[in-house]
Amino acid sequence: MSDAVKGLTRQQMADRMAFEFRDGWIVNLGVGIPTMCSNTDLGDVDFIYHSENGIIGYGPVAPVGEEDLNLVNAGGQNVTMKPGGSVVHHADSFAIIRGGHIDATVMGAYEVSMGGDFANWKLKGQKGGGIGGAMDLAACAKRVFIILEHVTRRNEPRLVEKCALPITARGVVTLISTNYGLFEPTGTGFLLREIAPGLTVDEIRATTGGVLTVADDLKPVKLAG
Amino acid sequence: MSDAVKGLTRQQMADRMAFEFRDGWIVNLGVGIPTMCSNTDLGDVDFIYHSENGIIGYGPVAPVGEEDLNLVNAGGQNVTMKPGGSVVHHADSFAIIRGGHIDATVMGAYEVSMGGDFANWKLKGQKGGGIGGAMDLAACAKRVFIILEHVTRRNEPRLVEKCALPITARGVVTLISTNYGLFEPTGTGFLLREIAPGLTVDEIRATTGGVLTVADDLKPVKLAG
Amino acid sequence: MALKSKEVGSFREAIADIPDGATIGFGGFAMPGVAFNLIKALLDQGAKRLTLVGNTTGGAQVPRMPDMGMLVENGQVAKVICAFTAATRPTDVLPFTKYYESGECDAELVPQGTLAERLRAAGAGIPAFYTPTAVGTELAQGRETRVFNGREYLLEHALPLDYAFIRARRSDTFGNLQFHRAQRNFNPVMATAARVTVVEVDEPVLPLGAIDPDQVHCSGIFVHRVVQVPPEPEGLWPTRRQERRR
Amino acid sequence: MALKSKEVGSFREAIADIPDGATIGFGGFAMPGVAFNLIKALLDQGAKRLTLVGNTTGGAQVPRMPDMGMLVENGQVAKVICAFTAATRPTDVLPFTKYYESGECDAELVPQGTLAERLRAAGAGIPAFYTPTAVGTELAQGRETRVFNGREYLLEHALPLDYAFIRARRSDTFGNLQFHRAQRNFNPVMATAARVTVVEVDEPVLPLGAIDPDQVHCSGIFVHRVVQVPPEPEGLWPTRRQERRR
Repeated sequence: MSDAVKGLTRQQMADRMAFEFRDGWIVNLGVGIPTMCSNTDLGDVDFIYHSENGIIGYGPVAPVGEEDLNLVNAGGQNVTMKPGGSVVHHADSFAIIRGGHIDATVMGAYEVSMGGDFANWKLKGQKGGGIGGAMDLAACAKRVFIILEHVTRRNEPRLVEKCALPITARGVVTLISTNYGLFEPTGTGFLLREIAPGLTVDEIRATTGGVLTVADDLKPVKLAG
Repeated sequence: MSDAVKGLTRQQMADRMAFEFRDGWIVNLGVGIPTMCSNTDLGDVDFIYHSENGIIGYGPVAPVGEEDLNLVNAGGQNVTMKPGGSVVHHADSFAIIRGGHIDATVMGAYEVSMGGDFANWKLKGQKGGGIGGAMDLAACAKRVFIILEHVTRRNEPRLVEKCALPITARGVVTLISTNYGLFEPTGTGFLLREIAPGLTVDEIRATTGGVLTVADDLKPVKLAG
Repeated sequence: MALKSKEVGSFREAIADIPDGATIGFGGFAMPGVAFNLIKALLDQGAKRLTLVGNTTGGAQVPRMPDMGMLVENGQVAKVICAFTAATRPTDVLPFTKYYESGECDAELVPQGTLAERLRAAGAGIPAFYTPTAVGTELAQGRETRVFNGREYLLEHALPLDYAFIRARRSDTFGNLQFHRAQRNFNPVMATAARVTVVEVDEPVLPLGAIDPDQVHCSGIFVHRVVQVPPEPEGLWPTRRQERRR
Repeated sequence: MALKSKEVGSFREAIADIPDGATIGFGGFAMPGVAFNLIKALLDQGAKRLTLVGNTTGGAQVPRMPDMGMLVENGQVAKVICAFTAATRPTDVLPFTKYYESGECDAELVPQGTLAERLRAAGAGIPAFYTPTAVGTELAQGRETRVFNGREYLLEHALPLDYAFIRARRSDTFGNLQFHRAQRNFNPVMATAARVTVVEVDEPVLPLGAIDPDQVHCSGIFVHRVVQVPPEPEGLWPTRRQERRR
């Protein structure tokens, strides 16, 4: 994504999602833009990052030269531990996920539907795919937050009436942060709750699949600082 | 059981079973006479005691005054750890049992049948009972060794054609050590393999339910020392 | 940004909100790991129609310490789910037995490994699983079994808890726990199965970072309230085992 | 009476008996906990028609270290059971993909948590369990599901291994293991699922009693052979992560 892309930057998309995190939450950040949520300054809000490889309570990426090569997050980055962290094995880590102990998972996606389905593991015509922990997280986290660019490179919508790609989970998406705004899948459409600077409702409607409704109290996207 | 009882002492019954233990085995000892297997001197034979509360590699009972009050075996006795021991939680401890990682479990019983069923959790007419870990161990250990007195106080057989009491597991018993000898349930009878001093085959047959067969190479019970 | 402490000042405060009808899991096996002080507080708190989950109703050991059976005797319990409604030795009689036999308290008898696995399943998002344990026994009568690879297995369901009462050696302010030896037993498993886990700890609650992340036996994400056990006689501690009455 | 040491002198010796057709589990997630040295030895050993089980076929990271994909490229593999037959980023292409697409190697794609739980089930004597993961997706098509408490779940089966290749920080002579941080991942779970667990360890093998029983992450009862990893360049160690090719 270049700076020429409309609306929010990737960091702003991540920031907006991070503002949803509440005190005491256990949060799982997926690979890519979701990782950038950890850069957001949330002041006194207290939460724990969980990584599906069993790291509970990890902190920022380690400075170059100070990496612990046996400490990585889900994306394989050499992170650090925060005080109060702990480590479990993979079966226990996914017991945490499947058991409903994750308050929010933040993931990327290719597509999200009005019904809250989303697709992020398999491209069109591909044999197999890359599931990783996405299906477990999607099916079991209390909240599934999706961050994605609003349109494809061909300017086609990623918020769609129905997913064309094989889905990761059905009816689970709670909230969507795109470079155009903040959306909620309602089952019968997408509710635009916050709009990015420089965008208009008409422009968003034209680039959104299915039905777009607009919140009565539509606001500008909450930005950092 | 008083010294007036025929044949082997309780310790000798336990000793005989312990002589079956082989190098490298993981062994679980039940409450009562089976616990006495840990008193048997097995020379260079190397094995690990597992207790269902998650203690792997425990050793003898702690001397009075030196007990660790948070270290007990399945019977609640304050035992010690041997070097190389480890501790797991209850679900992992029974994963070890159910997963077939226990080479031999030694248990007491009220009755054992020719088919290798046995009963040890519920008395006649009792509501409920005391199962503990017995059903898991019985169903899943590689070998189920039963130690019991050959007859009841009323001189009725405990080795029976078919169990009258509710069973703990079906068809699992490998070997039986009683004060009269060493027996193997064969499906169609009990094979007497070793006979206790002072007993005769006829005497044993008269106090054994179902069919008693005698090993071609019938030996005296192997004793310690 | 520092994680808030979960330390609570008293046992009474830590369990004040338990409502009538709650399902409570009790960790511990013999003396080690039993939350004696929380059980004692629950006897005073008085919640009724409770369902209790634990290894045994207790009462076979001397001296007798607070156990599930005392809650039964106190008229607070509708049902017990456990591996022993009677003692291992037929010559021992558990205090619970007469309440069970008279119908004053219901019970569900579960093999110990199945009990542990049902609790684990509840915490791990597994609604049901198959086990070889109890197949062919009275406990399997009328229940669903299924053959996998030529062997018969019994279907068992997750056992979720509203509360878990457990005891640990140490905790940090986030509730990361360490157990000493046999103190571990059901405790970390109960914690994962419960909506609210209340822990009594032997040692003063530690600051964040005092416990090596590699050596945490139960993550603080499963722990909600922590109370330090005061020294005797105010606090209750495991005692030396005395010869059992025969 | 002292337990015999499980230490083995070389990687080659530790895996010499692996037959054609074996099912082998590979611990590790990204760099940490991968048994690079055992994989390298298996490339030399040459066993064929293997079934490999692990998180990913590998090859997306730079520099590339020994991974399951290399065994595929070496013509040793019939099937891979994993959570990634393709990379997370569509712009990365895993070396495995072309073998899979051409039909030279089969694959079974399993969600990561289901993979971990199937391995745990194998070690824990659970033949099958139900999980909410993958319900309603392509992976559940034509498969058995069941509703518990109003929610639909998918039936999944245990995944037993013949061998597990894992890496740990330290071991005693009995094979009691400790892992450092993210090195743990699948490793202790794989060990429970395997008939034979082979471990490469970072540090010299310790005498019995050197590891606190409370701090053992994987009991030696699950471990069969232990080999110490020599220093570089003879031994392979996790390396600093370089920017991935885009």
